[in-house]
Amino acid sequence: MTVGSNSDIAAVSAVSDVSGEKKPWNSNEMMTIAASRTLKDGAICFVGIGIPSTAAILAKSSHAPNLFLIYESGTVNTDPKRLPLSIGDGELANEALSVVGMPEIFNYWLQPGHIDVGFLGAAQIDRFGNINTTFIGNSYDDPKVRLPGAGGATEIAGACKEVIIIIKQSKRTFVEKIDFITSFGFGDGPGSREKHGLIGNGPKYVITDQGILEPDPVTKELVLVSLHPGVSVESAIENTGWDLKVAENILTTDEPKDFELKKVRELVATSSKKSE
Amino acid sequence: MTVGSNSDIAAVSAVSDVSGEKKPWNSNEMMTIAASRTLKDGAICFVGIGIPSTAAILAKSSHAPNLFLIYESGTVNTDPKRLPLSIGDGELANEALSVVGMPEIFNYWLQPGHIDVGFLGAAQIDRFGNINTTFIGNSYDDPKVRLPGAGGATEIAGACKEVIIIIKQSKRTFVEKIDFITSFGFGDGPGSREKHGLIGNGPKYVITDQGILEPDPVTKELVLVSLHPGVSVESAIENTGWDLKVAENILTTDEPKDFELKKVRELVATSSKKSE
Amino acid sequence: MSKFLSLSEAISRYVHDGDTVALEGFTHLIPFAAGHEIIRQRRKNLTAVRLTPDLIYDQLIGAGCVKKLVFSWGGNPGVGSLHRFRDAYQSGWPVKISIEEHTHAGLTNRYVAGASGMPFAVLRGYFGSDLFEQTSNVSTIQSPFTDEKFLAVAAINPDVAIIHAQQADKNGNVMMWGITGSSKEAVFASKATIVTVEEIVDTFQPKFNSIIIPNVLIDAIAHVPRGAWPSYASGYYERDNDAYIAWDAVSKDRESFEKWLADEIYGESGAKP
Amino acid sequence: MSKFLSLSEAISRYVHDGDTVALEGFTHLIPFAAGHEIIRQRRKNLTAVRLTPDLIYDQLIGAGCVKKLVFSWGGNPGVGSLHRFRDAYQSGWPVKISIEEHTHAGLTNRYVAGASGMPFAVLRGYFGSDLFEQTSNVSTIQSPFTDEKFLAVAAINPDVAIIHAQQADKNGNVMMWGITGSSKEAVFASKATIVTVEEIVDTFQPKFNSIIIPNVLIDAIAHVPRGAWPSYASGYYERDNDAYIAWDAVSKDRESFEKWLADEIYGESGAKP
Repeated sequence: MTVGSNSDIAAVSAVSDVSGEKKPWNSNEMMTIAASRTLKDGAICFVGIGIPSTAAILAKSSHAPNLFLIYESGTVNTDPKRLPLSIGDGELANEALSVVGMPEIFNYWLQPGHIDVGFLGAAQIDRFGNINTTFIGNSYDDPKVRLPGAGGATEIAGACKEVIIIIKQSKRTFVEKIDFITSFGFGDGPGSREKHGLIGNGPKYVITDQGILEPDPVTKELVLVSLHPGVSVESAIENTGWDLKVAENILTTDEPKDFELKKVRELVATSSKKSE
Repeated sequence: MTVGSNSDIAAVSAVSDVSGEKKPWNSNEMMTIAASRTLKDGAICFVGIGIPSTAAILAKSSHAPNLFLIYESGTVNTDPKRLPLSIGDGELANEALSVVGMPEIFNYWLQPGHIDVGFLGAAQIDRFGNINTTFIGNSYDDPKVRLPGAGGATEIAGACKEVIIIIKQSKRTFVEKIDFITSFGFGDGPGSREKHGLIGNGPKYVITDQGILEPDPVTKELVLVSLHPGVSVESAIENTGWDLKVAENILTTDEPKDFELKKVRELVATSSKKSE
Repeated sequence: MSKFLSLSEAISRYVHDGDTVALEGFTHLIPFAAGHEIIRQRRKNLTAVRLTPDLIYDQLIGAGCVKKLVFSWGGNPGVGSLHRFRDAYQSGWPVKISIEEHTHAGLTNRYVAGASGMPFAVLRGYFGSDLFEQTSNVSTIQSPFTDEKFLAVAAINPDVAIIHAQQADKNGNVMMWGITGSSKEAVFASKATIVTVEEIVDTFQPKFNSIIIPNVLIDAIAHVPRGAWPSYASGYYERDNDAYIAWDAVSKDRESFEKWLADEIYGESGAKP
Repeated sequence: MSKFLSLSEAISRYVHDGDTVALEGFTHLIPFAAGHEIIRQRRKNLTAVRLTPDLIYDQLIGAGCVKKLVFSWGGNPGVGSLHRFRDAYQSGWPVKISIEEHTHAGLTNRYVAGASGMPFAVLRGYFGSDLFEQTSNVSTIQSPFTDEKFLAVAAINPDVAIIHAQQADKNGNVMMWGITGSSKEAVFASKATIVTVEEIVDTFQPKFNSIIIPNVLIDAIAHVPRGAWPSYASGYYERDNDAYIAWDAVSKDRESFEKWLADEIYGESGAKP
C-alpha cells in the first residue's frame, strides 16, 4: 500500500511515544518531519494518503515550494491545502494543474521513470527493503491477516528514481523474512533489481519512529544512519528482527522545528475535525 | 489513403463525364450520392476528406440524421456544416461531441471493432478488393509514382465491420495485380482475412463512376451489381483490367434525386469558394 | 445506444447472475446506488472487478452477490479493513469468494487491453513481487526488439460496466470531470454499460479535466441524484467521510451488517443519506 | 523544466545535427515557425518523424535538413503531392533521403510505446499489408493467453519533440485544445520538448477537449503568435488554405522553391503571412 492508504490518518492522532520519555512531539510527527526534509524542491513526487501527504504539504509550505505532487488517482501537480482523506479526495482534483486517467498516470508518468520520489508504507520490511502489504501468515490462500494489497506500490517500488519507505519499527514489522514480497527493494542484495529489470534505484531512505535507515551502497543492506532525538541505538536494535547494521558515525536527526510541528499539527487537526 | 486525403476536392469540380453522354450530373456527384445511400442511420462511420465527407453530410441531412461520424484526427460524433478541407479541419472539431487523441481513435474506437463503416479510396484495386495507396511501379525503393501511403487505411480495412471503397474505374485503377497491397480486402479469396486475423468483414461495396460492385458471398471476387444511369456493361468491362464478373440481374442505380444533387453541389461549391 | 431507464430497470436488464461486472470510479463518483440496486435484485455469482473494492464491494460481498473478486487494493480508505470481504474470503460467510489480485498498474492495463480489443497489454510491472506467482491472467512476454522480458496482463472485458457521472445530455451522452480513474477504459472494455448521473442537462459546459462518453458506448442511463453517496461528485456534493468511518462498525459483525441490509437496502428507506 | 526562450535560442539549444526530431500536430497546431527556424539554423541529417509530413516536412526536406523520414501519410492535404519530398526521395535533391513508413495506428503506437517507457507496443495492424515487409521497427508477437499473433512496433523516443499550442501560463505549463493528434504522446516520448505558443496567460480557462502539458515535461517555450500558420490554431486563426494550394506551385520545381527559401526563410521577411 501507499503509506496510509488504509488507516494512517487515524493512527496519526492515536500514536503514543515510543521512548516513554516526555517529548514535545510524537513519533508520527517526527517521521512526517524527517520525511518532509528529504524532499528536494522541484522533485516530482508520487504521494499517498497520511504521512506522505502531510510530509509533502509541509515541504511545499517550507523549503520545497515547487515540489510536484502526483497521486495515483490522476491528479497532476496538485497543491492540497488540507490533508486529503482519500487518494482521490476532491481537494486533490480541485488544486491540481490537471487530472488525467489512471492509464496515463501508470503508463506515461510512473512506468518510464518520470517520478523522482515515491513514498511507500508497509506492514513488514526486510533488511533489503523488500516490503509486504499483502498478508501476514504462512499462506496466501489462508492468511492470518489479509492486508489491502499492492495498489500502486509494486510499480512505485520498481520505477521511481528513489523510494522512501515510512514504517514503525518493531520486531513485528522489521523481520528477517517477510511473508510476501509485495514490492521489491533490493531483493537479496546487489544486482537483484537489475535482474528483474527494475528501472528505479530502489529504497533511498527508510524512515521509522526510531530513526532513518539507508541502504549500504555496496551490500544494499539497510543501515541505521540517524537516530531521532531521544532514541537509543539499543532501542533501534531491540525493535529490529534482524542483526541491524549501524553506521559508524551515526547522526541524530534534527529536532522538529517549531514551524514544522505547527504545520503538521494544523494539518492533522483539520483532517481529524473533518472526520468528526 | 482515406479517400480524398489527397486531391479529391480539386477533382470534384474538375471531373468530366465518363460516358460522353449529356447528363445533368457528373460522375463524382453520382459516386457521392451512391455512397451516401449506403449509409444506415445510426451507423458509426469512419470518414475521410472529399467524397466520403460529402456523402456522409448528405446522408445526415437526409435519411440518416443520427449517423455517427468519426475522423482519424480525433473528432467523435461530429456534424460538419461545410466540407472539411483537411482531415483535421477546425469545423470537425467545433461541431464534434468530443475530440480525443489519436491513440484513443485507433486503439479504443477502430481496433476493437466499434466502427460500422469505413471509407477508403485507392489508386489501384484488384478483383478481391485489395487496394494500393503506396506507390505505382515495380519497386518500393524506386517507385514510378510515390503515393501518400497508408494513413489510417490499413487498419480501417482490417477492423471496420464494413468497408466502402470509392474509386474511378479504368484499366489503370482496376488491375489484375496491384503493385502494393496497402490495405487488405479479401486477399486471394475466401479465408484470407481470417488467416491474417482481421476482425472486420472487408469490402462491402466498391463504388465507381461506372456502378457498384459487391464481393461474391462465396468466392469474395468483386461482382458488378449495379450500373449508374447511362453506363453500359460494356463500358464497365472495358474499364476493368481483369475479366469482370457481372451479376445476372444487374440493377441500375437510382438517378440522383434533386435534393441529393442540390446538397452535394452546395457543399462542393462552398468548399471551392473557401479555397479560392 | 443509450436509453434513459429507471435504475431498477437498468440493473434488471443488464446485470445477470454470473456476470462479470465492473463498478468503477476511483474514490470519486463511485456508483453506490447502482450497487445497492444489485443487492436489492439479489444478483448472485458475480465476478466483481474493481481497482479498489472499498465499501461498495464490501456491501455486495456481504450481501452474497459475489463469487470472485478481481481487485488491486482492498480497504476502507482512511479507515481500515473491509470486514465483509475478509469474512467472506477467510470464513466463507455468507458465501466463499475467491480472489484474483493485481496491482493498480496491472488491473488498469487489463482494462486498457479490453478497451483496445487486444487479448493482452504489456507493462513493466510485478517483477520481483510474489504477486506474479499468485495471480492468474498475468504472464511474461519477450520484447521482439530488445533482450528484455515484460509483464503481459490478459484483457478484461466485463459483461457490464457501471459508472456514476455528473451529467447526461438529452441525447444520452455523458460528461464527467475531476478524477475519472479507469472509468473510460472500463466502459470501452465492457459489453454493456450503465451510467447513473446526477443531472440531465440540455448542453454540456466546458470543464477542466472532463471526458465525454458518447451515447453509442452506453446502454442505459439512470437519473440518480446523489447516486455516488457516500463518495462524492465534484460540483455536486462532498465525500461523506462519517459514513466511511461508520461503515467500520456496521460491517464489523454479521448481525449489524444484516441489520444494515434490512434497514437500508431491502427496507423501505433505501440507502439514502 | 520549461524556460521561456526566443524561438531561435530554443532551436539552437535543443535541436542538433543528426537528431531525431518530431514536429507533431495533426492538421491543427502544426509548428511551422519552429520548422522554419530549423531551416534557418541549417540543421542537417535529421531523422524527421511525423504522422503527416505535409508542407512543413516538405520544406525541411527541400532545404536539406533531413536524411530520414519516418511517417505514415505523406501528402499536401486537399491539394496533392509533396514535390520536395518526392524530389529528395526519388532524385536525391538536395540530398538523398531514406524513408521508414508506417500506418497512422502503427506510428501512433510507436509514440505510445515511447511515452510508456516500453521498447514496444502491440496492436492489430499491418497484417495482410505489404507494408509489413518493407518497414523496419515492426515485428510480430505471440499473445501469451490466446493462439493469436499481433503486430509489435518499436518505441520511438525522439531527441526532441516540437509542438505548437494555444497557451502557456507564467509557470510554463501549456494548454492546448481542439485536435491534438499524437502530440501528448510525442512529448512524453521525447528526451526534450520545445513548445511554441500563441499566447501567455495568467491562468487557464476551461475549454472542451483541452489537455495540459505540465512544465516538468517541457524544456523551452517560445512565444510565437501565428506560429502554426498556415495551419490553424483553434480560437486564434483559421487555416490559410490558399497557402496550402499555393505551395503546390512553389514546391513544384527547384528554382521556385529556392526562391521561396531565400525570400521567406533566409531573407529578411521570414515566413510570416
